[in-house]
Amino acid sequence: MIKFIHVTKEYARPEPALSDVSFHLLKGQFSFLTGHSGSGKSTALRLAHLVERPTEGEVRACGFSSLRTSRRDVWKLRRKVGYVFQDFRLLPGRTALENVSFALEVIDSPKSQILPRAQRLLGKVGLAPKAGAVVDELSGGEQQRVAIARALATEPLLLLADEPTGNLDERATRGIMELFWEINALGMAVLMATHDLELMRKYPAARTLELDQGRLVYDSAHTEAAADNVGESDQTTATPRSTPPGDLGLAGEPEPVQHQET
Amino acid sequence: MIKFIHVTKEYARPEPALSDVSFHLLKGQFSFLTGHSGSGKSTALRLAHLVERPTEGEVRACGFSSLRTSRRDVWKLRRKVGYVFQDFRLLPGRTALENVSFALEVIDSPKSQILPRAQRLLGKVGLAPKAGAVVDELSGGEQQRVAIARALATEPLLLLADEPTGNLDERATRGIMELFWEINALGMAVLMATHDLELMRKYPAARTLELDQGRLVYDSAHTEAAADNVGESDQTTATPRSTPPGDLGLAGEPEPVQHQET
Amino acid sequence: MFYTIRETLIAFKRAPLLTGLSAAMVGLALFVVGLFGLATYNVRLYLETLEERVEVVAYLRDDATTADIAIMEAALTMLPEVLGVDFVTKAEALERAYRDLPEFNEILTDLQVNPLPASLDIQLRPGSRNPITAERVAQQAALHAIVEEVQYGEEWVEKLFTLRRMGAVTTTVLGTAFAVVAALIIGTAVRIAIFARREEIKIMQLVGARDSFIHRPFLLEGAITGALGGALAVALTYTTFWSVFNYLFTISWIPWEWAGIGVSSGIVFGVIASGYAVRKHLREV
Amino acid sequence: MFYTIRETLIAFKRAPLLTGLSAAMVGLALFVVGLFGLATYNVRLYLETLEERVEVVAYLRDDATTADIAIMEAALTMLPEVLGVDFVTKAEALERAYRDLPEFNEILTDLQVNPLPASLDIQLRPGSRNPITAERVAQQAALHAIVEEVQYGEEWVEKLFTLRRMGAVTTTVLGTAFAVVAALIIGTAVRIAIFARREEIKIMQLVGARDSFIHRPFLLEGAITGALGGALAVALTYTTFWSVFNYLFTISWIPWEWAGIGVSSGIVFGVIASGYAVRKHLREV
Ligand SMILES: Nc1ncnc2c1ncn2[C@@H]1O[C@H](COP(=O)(O)OP(=O)(O)OP(=O)(O)O)[C@@H](O)[C@H]1O
Ligand SMILES: Nc1ncnc2c1ncn2[C@@H]1O[C@H](COP(=O)(O)OP(=O)(O)OP(=O)(O)O)[C@@H](O)[C@H]1O
Ligand SMILES: [Mg+2]
Ligand SMILES: [Mg+2]
Repeated sequence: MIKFIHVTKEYARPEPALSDVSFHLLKGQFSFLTGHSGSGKSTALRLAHLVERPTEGEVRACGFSSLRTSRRDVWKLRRKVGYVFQDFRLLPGRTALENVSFALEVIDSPKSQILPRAQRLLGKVGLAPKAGAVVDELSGGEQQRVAIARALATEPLLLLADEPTGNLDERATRGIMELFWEINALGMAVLMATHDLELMRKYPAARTLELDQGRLVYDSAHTEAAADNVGESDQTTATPRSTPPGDLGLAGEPEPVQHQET
Repeated sequence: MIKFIHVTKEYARPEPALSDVSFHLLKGQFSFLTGHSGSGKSTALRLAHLVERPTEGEVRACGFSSLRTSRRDVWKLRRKVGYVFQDFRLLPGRTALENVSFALEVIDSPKSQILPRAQRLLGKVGLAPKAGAVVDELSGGEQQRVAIARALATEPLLLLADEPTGNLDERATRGIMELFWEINALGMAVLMATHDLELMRKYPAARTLELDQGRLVYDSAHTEAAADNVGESDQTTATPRSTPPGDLGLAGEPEPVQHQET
Repeated sequence: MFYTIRETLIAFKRAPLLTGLSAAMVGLALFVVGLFGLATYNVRLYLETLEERVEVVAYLRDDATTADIAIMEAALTMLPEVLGVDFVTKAEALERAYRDLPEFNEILTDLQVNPLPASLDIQLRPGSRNPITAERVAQQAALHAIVEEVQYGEEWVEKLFTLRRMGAVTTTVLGTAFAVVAALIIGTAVRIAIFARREEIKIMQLVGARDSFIHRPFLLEGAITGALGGALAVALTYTTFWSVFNYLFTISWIPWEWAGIGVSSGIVFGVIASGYAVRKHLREV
Repeated sequence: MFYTIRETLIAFKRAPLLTGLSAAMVGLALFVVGLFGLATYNVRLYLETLEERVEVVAYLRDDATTADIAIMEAALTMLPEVLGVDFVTKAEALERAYRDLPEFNEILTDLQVNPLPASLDIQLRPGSRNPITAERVAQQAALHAIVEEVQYGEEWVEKLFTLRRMGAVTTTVLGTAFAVVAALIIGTAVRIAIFARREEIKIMQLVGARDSFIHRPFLLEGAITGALGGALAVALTYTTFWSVFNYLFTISWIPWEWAGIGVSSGIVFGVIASGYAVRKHLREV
């Protein structure tokens, strides 16, 4: 689903945001991405979405490689990926329902299904009564849940979630996590950046990747491997130690790198 | 410091965001404001900042009353209050240092002190190395800490913090909370909206206010009083049951409502 | 299509100020062109009335017979460049001289016989009022035996012709300049408006919208802005025309096709400017 | 003050596109006024050369002595409306008639004596070339005994005067319209630019900035935008002037004070528009 091959990302600043990160997230796998503030979690997610390109190395996501996919084609990748942005990025001035259905329109969903599906997803994140409210007027947590509903509405193959529970209370967090697990069980891979250690402890079955100052210092899929030789070969990264729960038979199969459609 | 007197706030929607909320936050007191997503925490903070006005009732903050302070005078209140916004609200396109020093310039701080003080505060929130980075390029947690530094830089009498640790990892959260306690010990009142129950458990000495669907359902300052007769008289609200820790001798004294300067 | 229209309406509803200001800007820019068109059109009409005075005069010998004159008049009338021919008798010529040349009154009164010749005054057709055609007609007239002399005010015709050419050049230069400026203003207005919405464009891209999908509502918005601006420009120009006509002096309204062209170009520029501006923002993400 | 300048520079640095576009828009709007000014100024100059031809002619009796004529010339020269007086002898008058009125050549040649009178041609000062003054001077001249008759081409003077008045009205109307349009465009451009920065204004208010504190950088920004736009307009107008002058025909450059006024008004409008726009956004929070 996602494969980072010796990825380094440098912004204008001297210290790279990511240095030599390699990992392989398998189809249908659920993985947390953790690390201190500024350790490069969001950068990794953005790279997987091809919003940014790596300075060195290669990122592959859903069969699209950062080296071969042109800017004009990234929309094909994005249709397969749901992204919960850390800062939500909702379309201002539109209602929650419009925001979710917009994501469905963009990917040319059949018209008759758009509204019911958007409604259903808002219901799942507990926002059915707020569907008609303009997002600018929603509370922080409500906005975050709209962002989650939007990301899930398109039934993506992969969910990139950047601290999707940062503005949610415990009860809402539990609801969202259950929703993620549920959809993950149906085959959607999840890479979720979070700083909530307690949350991760509650889901020990998920894989955990830990970044520290841009380096991958821990990968629960190689508990015995030393942090610094992580990702030396595809083989090591492709073998998950912990598989997500649920009926995900396909989780163990390494995904062949598909070539980008043109 | 802050006094809510039977405050109701209705937006365009039928259900009010706050209904009949009364409480009194004393000078130098530290209080958590908790509640589920959408329960009205941010609304309460905005009312205390006079960004919004109550539909019914009165809000007093730092001697300014929502009934008597005109729009042209609110800046006087805002200079005494630090506000960590849930969505940060940093000035885009400027560096972290510029954002913090801007807040100091606004309140006419002596020019020579502005930069050193801004630097020092960025250091306190662990962002000294990022002082020169444009805020749009900072990570979520880094932006949040810039917002915190900005709110504290002006040495406010009152800090309104809206989920100030939502984007921070445990270590950073601990650092920020210690900073808040420290400054609170010097006399700054704090009203901090948060959904992090564990965090509140770590600071049992702080007062806790809990909102549920716009109603104040719990106030640790009246553990025995029923939630629905909270704030019936000034007397009840003015007597804190739990005082913040530290050397805050003045915490118990009820604050006289000062009249707004003209 | 439905999506495009709905998105465009949403944009209008969301930021009516932005849309209104852009349309106003487009309208004002086109108003400049409209005002200029109004002025140009009226100057052109005025020049045409001046041109009507361009004529070739064939002075006739005193011994010309009525029959000769009639034959010559008929021959001249048949020339394609000639609009009409007027016969002026000796008496009429004297009358005119009294009227037009008062300083000669005394001399004329002193004379026993009328020294002024009869003449045929030849008016030229609108397209033929230039030095070359006037000279050709003059030569044709001179061929007739009864003609004493032919004059066509070379100097005046030359001057008028120069004036017209200068006018045409000035109009073209100024008109082009104004049109280009209007186009630039429209483009800039639309670009600023889209700049104010760049965040939205970015979000659309992030949720997987194809570029063309993002484009379309903005293009339609540009077209509508252009159309509104064009309509506003026509309204403003008409108001100006009406005020001048009623309170200052008689002028003519420009042909409605010009107004149509103005509005259409507003639309075209709106679309082009939007397309360009959106493409620029799309490339940034 | 230091803060204001720095904030303004930051705004330019942050959104150079926005600032650049606004300045370009202001420049284009003022360019329209500049072009119009250039055209108006040159038309005015041309009309002035025509006006120089306005003169009063006093025809003298054939028995006037040189001394009488000298006295009359001196008396007329002293009138405040009179620019100069030219004496035209009978011979010179005849020469002129040959030249200017070819259709009379024959008659003139036939005459034994020169029938044309000598005259004093009186040129009027620039401000006095109107029907009323011309008539007054004519009456003054007629008082002299040696004068046979006075003429001053009433018709021509009247016509020119009407033309000038119409020109002045048209110029004023069009000029005002263009200036108003330019002002509106500037205002709109600045408002759109500030609309794009409304979030920033809100944040400033939230951290306790006084309204005047928020205002100042925007006002300065408006002034700079206006100044840049004004400079651009002058540059564009000058380029147009230069191109026309070199490739089409000789025209004159407008007085530099006009350019100065244009730039200043750009600045003033920039400041006013900014002030208004910011105030509007301030009120919203
Ligand atoms: N566009 C950018 N330009 C320059 N530097 C950037 C940019 N985006 C991120 N950075 C820097 O890269 C580092 C990693 O940022 P990133 O957003 O990936 O952190 P993060 O792990 O998501 O942190 P957080 O938990 O605070 O969101 C940070 O130091 C940040 O300042
Ligand atoms: N400007 C507004 N217009 C209309 N409704 C609003 C507005 N702001 C907030 N609301 C509504 O008022 C209620 C309370 O919102 P508020 O932001 O105070 O919640 P909160 O407790 O801060 O929630 P969270 O933890 O999610 O941030 C919500 O239902 C929200 O949708
Ligand atoms: Mg992040
Ligand atoms: Mg909130």
